[in-house]
Amino acid sequence: MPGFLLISLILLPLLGSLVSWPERWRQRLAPAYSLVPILQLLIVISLWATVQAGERIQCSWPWAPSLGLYVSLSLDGLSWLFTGLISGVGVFVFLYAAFYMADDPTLSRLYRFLLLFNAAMMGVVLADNLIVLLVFWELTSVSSFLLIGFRSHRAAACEGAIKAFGLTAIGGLVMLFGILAVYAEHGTFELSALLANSTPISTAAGLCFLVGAFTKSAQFPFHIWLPSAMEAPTPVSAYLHAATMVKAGVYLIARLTPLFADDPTWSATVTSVGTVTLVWGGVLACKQVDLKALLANSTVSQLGLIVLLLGLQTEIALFAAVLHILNHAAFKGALFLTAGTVEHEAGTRDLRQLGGLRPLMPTLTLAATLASLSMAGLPPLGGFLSKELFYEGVLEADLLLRGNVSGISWLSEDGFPLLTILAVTASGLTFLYSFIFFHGTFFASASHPPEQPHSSSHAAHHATLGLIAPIVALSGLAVLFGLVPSLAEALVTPAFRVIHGAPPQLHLALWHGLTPALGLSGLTIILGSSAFLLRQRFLQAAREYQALYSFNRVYTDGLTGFTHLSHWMRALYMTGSVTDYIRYLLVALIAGLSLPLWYFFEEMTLRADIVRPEYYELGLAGLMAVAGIMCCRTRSRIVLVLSLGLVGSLMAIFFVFFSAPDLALTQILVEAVSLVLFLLVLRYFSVLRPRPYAPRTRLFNMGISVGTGLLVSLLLFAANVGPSSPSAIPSYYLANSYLLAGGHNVVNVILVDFRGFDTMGEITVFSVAVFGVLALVGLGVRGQQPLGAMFLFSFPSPILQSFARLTLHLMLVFAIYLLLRGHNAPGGGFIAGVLTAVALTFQMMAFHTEALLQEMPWKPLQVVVVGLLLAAGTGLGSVFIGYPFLTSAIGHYSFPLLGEVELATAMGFDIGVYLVVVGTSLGIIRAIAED
Amino acid sequence: MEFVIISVIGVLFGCGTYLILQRHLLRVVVGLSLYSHAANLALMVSGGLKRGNPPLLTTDAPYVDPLPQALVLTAIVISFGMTAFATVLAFRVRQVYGSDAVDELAGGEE
Amino acid sequence: MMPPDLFVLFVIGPVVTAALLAAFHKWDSFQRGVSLAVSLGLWGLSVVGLLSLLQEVSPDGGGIGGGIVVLRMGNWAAPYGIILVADVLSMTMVVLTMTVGVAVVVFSLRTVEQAHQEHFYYPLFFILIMGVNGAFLTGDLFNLFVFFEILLIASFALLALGSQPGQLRETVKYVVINLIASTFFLISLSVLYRTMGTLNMADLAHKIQTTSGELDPTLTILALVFLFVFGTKAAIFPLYFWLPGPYFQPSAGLSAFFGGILTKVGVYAIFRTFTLIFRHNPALTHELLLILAALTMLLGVFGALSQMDMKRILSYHIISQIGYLILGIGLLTPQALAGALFYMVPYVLAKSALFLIAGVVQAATGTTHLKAVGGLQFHSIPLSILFLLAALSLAGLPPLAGFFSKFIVLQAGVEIGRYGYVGIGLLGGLLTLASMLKIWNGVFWGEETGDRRPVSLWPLLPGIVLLVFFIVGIGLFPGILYSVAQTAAAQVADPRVYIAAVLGLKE
Amino acid sequence: MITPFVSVIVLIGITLSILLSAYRVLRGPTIPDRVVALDNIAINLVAAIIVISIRAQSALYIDVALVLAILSFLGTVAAAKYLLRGTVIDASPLHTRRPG
Amino acid sequence: MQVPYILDVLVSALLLLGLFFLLTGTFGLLRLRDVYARMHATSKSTTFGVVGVVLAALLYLRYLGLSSGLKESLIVLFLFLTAPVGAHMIARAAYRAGVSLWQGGVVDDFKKWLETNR
Amino acid sequence: MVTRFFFNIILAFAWCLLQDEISLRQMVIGSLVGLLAMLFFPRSFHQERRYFRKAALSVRLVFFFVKELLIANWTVVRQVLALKLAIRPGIVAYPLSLQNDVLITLLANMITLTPGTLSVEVSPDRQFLFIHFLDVADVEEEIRIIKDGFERHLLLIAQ
Ligand code: NA
Ligand code: NA
Repeated sequence: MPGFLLISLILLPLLGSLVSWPERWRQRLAPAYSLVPILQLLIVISLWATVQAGERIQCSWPWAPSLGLYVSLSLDGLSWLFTGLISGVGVFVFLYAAFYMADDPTLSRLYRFLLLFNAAMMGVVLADNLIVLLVFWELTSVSSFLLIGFRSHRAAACEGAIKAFGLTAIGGLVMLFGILAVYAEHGTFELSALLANSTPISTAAGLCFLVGAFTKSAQFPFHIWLPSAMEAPTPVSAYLHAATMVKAGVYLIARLTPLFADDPTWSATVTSVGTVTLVWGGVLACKQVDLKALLANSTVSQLGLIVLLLGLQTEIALFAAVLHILNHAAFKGALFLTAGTVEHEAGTRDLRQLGGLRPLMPTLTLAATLASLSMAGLPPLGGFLSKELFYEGVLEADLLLRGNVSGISWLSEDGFPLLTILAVTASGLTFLYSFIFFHGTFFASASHPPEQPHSSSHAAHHATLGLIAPIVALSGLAVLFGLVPSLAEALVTPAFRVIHGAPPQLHLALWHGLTPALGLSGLTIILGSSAFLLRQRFLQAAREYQALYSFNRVYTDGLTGFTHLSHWMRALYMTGSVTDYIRYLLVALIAGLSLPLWYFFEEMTLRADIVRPEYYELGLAGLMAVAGIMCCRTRSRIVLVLSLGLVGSLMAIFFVFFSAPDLALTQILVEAVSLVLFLLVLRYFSVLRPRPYAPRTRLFNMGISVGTGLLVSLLLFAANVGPSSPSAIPSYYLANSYLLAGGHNVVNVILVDFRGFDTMGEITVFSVAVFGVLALVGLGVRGQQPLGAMFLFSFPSPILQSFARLTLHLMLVFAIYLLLRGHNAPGGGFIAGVLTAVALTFQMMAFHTEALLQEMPWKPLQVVVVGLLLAAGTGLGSVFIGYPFLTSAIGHYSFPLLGEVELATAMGFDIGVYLVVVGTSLGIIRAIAED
Repeated sequence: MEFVIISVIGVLFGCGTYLILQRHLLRVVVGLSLYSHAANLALMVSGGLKRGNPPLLTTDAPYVDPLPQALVLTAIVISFGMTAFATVLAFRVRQVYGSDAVDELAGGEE
Repeated sequence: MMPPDLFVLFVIGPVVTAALLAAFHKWDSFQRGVSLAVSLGLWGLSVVGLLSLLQEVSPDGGGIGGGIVVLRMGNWAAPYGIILVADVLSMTMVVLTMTVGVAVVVFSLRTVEQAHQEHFYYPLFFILIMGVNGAFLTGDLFNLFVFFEILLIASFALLALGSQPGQLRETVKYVVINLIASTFFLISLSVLYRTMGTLNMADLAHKIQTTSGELDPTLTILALVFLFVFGTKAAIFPLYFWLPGPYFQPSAGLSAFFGGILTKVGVYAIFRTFTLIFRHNPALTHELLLILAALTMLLGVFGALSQMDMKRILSYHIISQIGYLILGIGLLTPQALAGALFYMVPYVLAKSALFLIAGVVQAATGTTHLKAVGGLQFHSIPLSILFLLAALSLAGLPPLAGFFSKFIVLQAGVEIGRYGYVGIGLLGGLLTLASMLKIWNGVFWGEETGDRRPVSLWPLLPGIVLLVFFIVGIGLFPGILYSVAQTAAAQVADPRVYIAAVLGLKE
Repeated sequence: MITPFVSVIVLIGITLSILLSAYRVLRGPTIPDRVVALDNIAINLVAAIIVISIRAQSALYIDVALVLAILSFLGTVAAAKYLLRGTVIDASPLHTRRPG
Repeated sequence: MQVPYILDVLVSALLLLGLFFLLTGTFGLLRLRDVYARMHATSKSTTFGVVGVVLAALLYLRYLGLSSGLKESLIVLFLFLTAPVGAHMIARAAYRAGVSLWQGGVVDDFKKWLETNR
Repeated sequence: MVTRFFFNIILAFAWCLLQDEISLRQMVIGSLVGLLAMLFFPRSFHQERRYFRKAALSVRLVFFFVKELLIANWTVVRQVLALKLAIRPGIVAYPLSLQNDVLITLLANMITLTPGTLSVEVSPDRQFLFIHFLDVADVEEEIRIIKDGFERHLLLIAQ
C-alpha cells in the first residue's frame, strides 16, 4: 500500500499530463489539472506519520534486472520534504496559473507540461535506483526545456530553453559517468544499498555527481542558464526555477552527503562552489532592473548558500541548509508570483518603469514586502531563522573548528575568517536586492515611466483575488515559519536526520541570546541598509560593468566560436568535390598500409609455385601497360575509349594464357558491348580539352596515382611472398564437378551450382542496371541536341545491311550453342546472353532501333523479368521439395532422333541468366540509343 | 608470371587513379573501368598462375584452379553492370547538369 | 521453429517481388499493394525467424543459448558452397532492416511521385532490401561482395531516381567513391584467397585458429585492407567524407533507409570480420578501431553542428553514431559487443524516424532548411511529439531506447577502464543533443514561417509511429533487447561457436 | 616435333606485330588510322589465340578466336559508325534513296 | 602427343607463312602513306595471315582428334566476310570525316559524285 | 515458307559446324535450334527461287575467288615490301550492273580482297561502286577483271 502511494505520486501527474480536454471546454476545464497537486499534497500529508517516526517506505519492481535496473522508490524524511515542496508549491502555482493565463489558449498545454515536470520531479526525489533517478532527472530537464521555450515564437525563449537544457544535460552526462563508475565499483545502482553499505565511493565518481548537481542547481559557473530561463511564463519560474527543480541538485548533494562524509575533496568542492555562487549571484542580483532577472540571480545566490551549507557538513550547517530549502521555497515562490502579478497588471517587469503600486495593490504590497524581508533575513520571519543558523555554521567552521573541517581548511587558513566575511558580504547583498525589489516595485516612483501608462489605475481593477491569494498564502508561510519555529523544525527534522544520520541536538528559536551570529545579523542590516541608501552611486557603475564580465558572454562566444570552428573545419575538408574525397580516401589507404607492409616485407619468403613468364606474355603485358598509359595521355574521346577496349581485349588474351576460356569469351563480349555503350554516349561529352591542374596539384595527383599503383602491387606481391594456407577448395570442385553436379566445365558448374548464389546476385545487379538506366533516361529533363559532329549527308551502307541480314540468325544459333553446352564446355548463360545481345545490337547498328522491334517483338524489360523469375524460381523449386535453395537435380532422358539428353535444373537457372543478360544489355543500349 | 601481372595491375591502378582524379567525367568513368580491369586481373592471380589445362574435365589433368575463374566471371559481370550504369549516369549528368567537368560538380555541402 | 530453408526468403523474396513489380511497373495499385504486403510479410517472417533462433537452446543445456541456422545454398557444404548463416546478430539486423523497410514503404505509399513509381521505385527498393539482407546473412566473403554490389547499384539507381541536377551530381560522387571501394574489396579478396585459400568466413576463422600465429602478419595486412573497404562503406574516419552529400539528396523515405540501414551494412561487416576473423592482434587492430571510433564520433558531430538544414544535420549525425558502434566493436568484450548491437537497433530506428519526419516537414513546407521553416509545433503536435521522442532517443536521453544504448556501451568501457573513450562518447552524446535541439528550435519552434502546403500530415505518420513505438518500447523494456543482444554477443564473442555451427565441427 | 618451338616463335612474332601496330595506334595521325591499327591488333590476337590452341593442344580456344573475330569486326563497325554519324545506333531509319 | 614428321613440318610452315603475312600486313600499316592505303594492307595480308594460322590449327587439331576442323573453317569464312565489310565501313567513315587521300592521289570520282548529289 | 525451310537448313548446317560433327542427330537438333531462333526473332525473308542452281553457281564462284585471292595476297606483299612506294592512289567509280544488295556486298568484298582495290562506298541508287585503287595506273585492266570475273558470276546467280 505505501508502495502504491509512492508510485501514485509519480503516476498521478504523468497520467494527468496525458489528459486532453475536448477543444470546446479546454479553457474552462484546464484548472482541473490542479487536482493533481492537491491529491499529491494529501498523499504527502498522509505519509507524515511514517516519516516522522523515522521510517522509510520502500518499494521495488524489476525493470531490466540483467542490467541492474529496478524501478525502486523510497521515501524518507529528505524525500518527504521535497515531495511536500513539490506538491505544496504546486498547488499554489497551479491555482495561480489558472488566473494568470485565464484568457491564454495555451493554458491547458502549460498545465500538461507542468504535470510532466511534476512527475519527473517526484521521480527524482523518490528514486532509489540511480538510473531511475537519472531518468527523472533528465525528464525534469526536458520538461523545463519545454516550459522555458513555452512562448516558442520568441527567440529569447528558445535560446534560454536550449541553454538550460544544454547545460543541465552536460551535468546529466557527467552524472551518468559517475553512476557507471559507482556501478563498476559496487555492482549496484540502488542508493539504499550504497548508503547501507557505507563503503566509500571514489572521489572521482562523487565529483561527477557534483557536476550534475551544480548544473541543475545553477551553481557557478553553470548559473547562467537560470536568468535566461526567465523567459518561461512566471508560474513556471516560480515553480521550477525557484522552488523545486533547481533544488534537485541540492537534493542530490544532500542525499549523497552521508556517502562523502569523510571526503575532503567533496566538501571542499561543495563549499567553495557554493560560496562563489552565493556571492556572485548576490552581486548579479543587485544589478538587475528586471524583476524576474533579479529574482533569478537571487535564486542562484540562495542556492549557493544552501550548497555552501551542505558542504560544511556540520550539524548546524546541515540543519540550516534543510531549513533554508523550506524557507526559500516559501518566500521565493511568493516573490516570483508577485513578479507575475505585477507584470500581469502593470504590463512590465522593468524596475525603472515600475513604482508606486502600493496604493493600488495594498494586499500584494504587504505580502510581497513580508516575503522580501524574509529573504533579507529580518526577524521575525522564516528567513531570519535560517540566516542565523547560517552564520552560526559559518562561524563554527571559521573560528571554532579552525580548519578541523578538513575540506574547508583552505578557507580559514591562519584563522583568517574569509568564509565569514564572504557570508556577511553576501547577506548584505541579499538585504540590498530584497529591498530594491519591494521598494522599487511598490514604494518608489518610477524612474523611467512607460510612454503609455496603461498600467497603474487600470491595474487595480484587474488584480483578481486569484492572482494575489497564492502570494498571500506563500508569504504567510514565510511568516509562519518565523513566528512558529517549531513548525519549520518539525517539517525539516526528518530530512535532517536522513542527511546527518542522527536527530538534531539544536532547537530553533527566534531568540538565541546575544550570540556572535546575532551580531553578524546586525552587521548585515547595517551594511545592507547603507548599501540600499547609497545604491544609486554604484548600481549604475555595476550595471555598466556587466558588459565586460559575463559568463553569458563566455557561453555565447563559446557557442559562436564552436560554430565558427565547425564551419571552418567543414569548409577545410568537406569541399563537395569528389576528387578531393578520393584523394583523402587514397591517401588514407596509402598511409594506413605502407607501414604494415614495410614490416611485412622484412621477413618474406618467395612462394614455390611462381610461374616463369614467356617472352610474348611479357610483350603483351607491356602493351597492356602502354594501353593504360595511353588512356591517361590521349586527348581524343574515341581514342580514350578505344584504348580502354584494347586493355580489355588484352585481358582476354591473358585469360587464354591462364587457361580460362570462359573468362576470355566473357571478357571479349563484355568489352564489345561496353565499347558500343561508350560510343553511344560519347558525343554527348565535351571534348577532352586540356585544362591542366596547377603544377602542384598535378604532382600531387601523380604522387597519389603512383602510390596507389605501387601499394596495390605491393599488396599482391605480399600475398605471393608471405605465409599462406593451402586451399582444399579447387580439388573438391575438380573431383565433384561431374560426379555430383553433372558438369564437365567446372567453372560453369561453380557458377550455376557450387556458387550459384553468387550468380543469382550477379544477375540481380545486372538487371538493376537496366532499371536504373531506364529511370535515369526516362526521368528528368530530356537531353539537349547532341554536341558532337553529325554527318547529315549520310545513308545506310547496303553492304553492312545485307551482311547484318545474313548473319543475325547464324549468330543466334551460335549463342544458343554456347548456352546449351555451357555445363560441359566454355559457354553458358552469360556468354550466350551477351552474344545474343551483340547480335541484336549489330542489327540496330546496321539499321536502327526500330528494326529491333521487328527482330524481337517484346520489351527487353519483360525478358529481364522472365529471366529473373526463372532463375529464382529454379532455385526456389528445391525449397518447395525440402532442399536448400538452388539444390540441383540432373536427369537423363531419351528422345527420338535426339538420343540421350541430359537435363539439369541448373540449366533452367542458366537460361534465366541468359534471359536477364539479353534483356539487360539490349534494354540499356536501346534506352540510350532512343534518347 | 605473377609478378609481371602484378606489375601490370599496379600500372593499371596507377593509370586508373590518375584518370579518376581528372576533371573530365568521361576520364573518371574510364578510370573506374581500368580499376575494375585491374581488380579482375588481381582476382585471377589469386589462384596462382599455374600452367595447366582449363578446368574442363573432358581434358586431362593438371587443371588450373577453377574458383578464381568463376569469381572473376562474376566480378566481370558485376563491374560491367556498374560501368554501364556509371556511363549512362555520366552522360545524363552532361545532359541535365550541362557539364561534365567534375570540379563543376562540386558543392552540395551547403 | 521456422523451417531453416525459409531463411533464404529474406534474400530471394525481395528479388522475386522486385521482378514482379518491375513487370507491372505502370500498375499503380499493384505496386503499392504488393510492396506493402511483401514488406509486412517479410517483416513478420523475420521476427518469427529471430524468435525461433532465440528459443533454441544450446545442446549442452548451458552456455550459449540461441541457435545458429546454417543454410547451404545448392546443398553444398562450406567452404565449397555458399552458406547463409542466421545467427542472432544477423537476424537482428534483418529484423531491423525489415522494420525500417516497412516504415519506409508505408511512408512511400503517400509520398512517391507517380513518375518515380513507374520508373521502378519499388523494385529498386526491394532489390536494396535484398542486398542488405544478403549482406547480413551471408557467410562467404565473396558473396558479401556480391550483395554489397547489389545494394550499391540499387542505391545508385534510387539516388538518381528523378534525374534532377542535384541528385545526379551527388550520385556521381557516391558512385565513384563506392566503385573505388568495391575495387579494393576485390583486391582484398584476391589477397585473401591467395594467402588463406578460402573465402568462407568460418573456414577462414577455423584456419586461423588451427594455425599457431604464422599467418598473423598476412592477417594484419588483410585486416587493414578490409577495414579500409568496410570503413568506406560504413563511413568511419577518415573515410566518411563522401556520405553527407549523397544522403541528403533522395526523397525522405529513401534517406531514412539509407541513413538508417545502408551504412550499417559496413558496420556489420566490420563487426563480423573483426570478431570472427581478425582478432589475432587486438592490441593493434582493435586499438586502431577505438581511435578511429573516437575521431568518427567527434568529427561527425562537429560537421553536423555547422549545418543549417535538417536533413543535412541528420546526415552528418550518421557518421557520429557510427563511431559509437565501432567503439563497441573495438572494446571487444561481450558486454561491449552486446552494447554495440543494442546501440545499433534504437539508433537505426531513431535515425530512420527522423529522416521520415524530415520528409513530413518537407511535405508540409516544401523545405527542410531551418531558416525557411518554423513553428511547426502548432502545425502538427503528433509530429512534434514523434520528433522529440526520436531525437531525444538519438541524443541518449533516458528512458528512451537510445539512453540504454549509450549506457551499455559506456558501461562496457568503464568496466575495462577505458575512461577516455567513455568521455568522448559522452561528449558526442551532448553534441548530438545540441544538434537535435537546434533542429527542434529551427523547425518546431520559432515564428511560423515557410509556406504551408495544404496537405494532411496524418497519412504520413504511421511509418514513423511504428518506429517510435519501438524506440519507446525498448526504452520501457530494455531487458528484452538486452537479452537478445547478450545472446548475440555471446555467439559472436567466441568464434568457435560460429565455426562449429558452419563447419559442423564438434568442439 | 618442331611445332611447339615454332609456335613460340610465331607467338613472339605476332606479339611484335601487335606492338608495331600499337605504334600506329599511338601515332595516328587520324582516328581512322588508329581504328585500322586496333582492328589489326585484334586480328593478330585472333591469330595468337589460334596458335596458343596449337601450343596447348586444345580446341577450346577456337571458339574464343571466333568470338574475338566477330567482336573485333563489331568494334570496327561501331567505331566507323561513330566517326560517320556521331552515334552508333540510329533511333529511326535514315533517309534512303533506294530504287523500287 | 606426337604427330607425324610431315604434319609437323607442314603445320610449322603454315604457321610461319601466316606469321609472314601478319607481319606484312603490319608493315603495310606502318609504311603506307594514308589510311586507305593502310587498309589495303590489313584487309588482305592480315586476313590471309590468320587464314594460314587457322589452316595450321585445322590440320594439327584434326590429326590429334581434338577437332574435326569444321569450326576452323567457320573462322576463315567469317574473316573473309568481315574483313572487307569492316574496311568498307572505316573507309567511308574516314572519307566523310574528312581524311583526305594522300596528296599523290590523282583521281577521285567519289568526291565528284558527292558534290553533284549533295 | 520455302525460304524459311531453306534458311533453317543453313542454320542446321551452321550448328553442325559448331558442334564439329555432321550427323543426322546434330542436323535435327540444329534445325530445332534454328527454328527456335527464327521463332523468337521472326523477320521477313525475301522470296528467293532456284536454290539449287544458285548453290551450284555459288560453289563455282568460291573456287574462282580463292584463285584470285591467292594472287591478290602475293601482289600486296610485293607492294608493301617494295622499297620504293611508287604508287598513285585514287578513288574510281565503278558502274554496277548488279542490283541485289547481298550480291553487291559479295562483289564489294571480293574486290576488297583482291589486290590494289578496296570498296569504299556504294551509291544509294546502286549505280556506282566506289573503289579505292592503290595505283590508278592499271584501273582499266582491273575494272575489266571485275566486270568479267566476279560480277559476271554474281549476275548469273542473280537471275
Ligand atoms: Na524557426
Ligand atoms: Na527556422
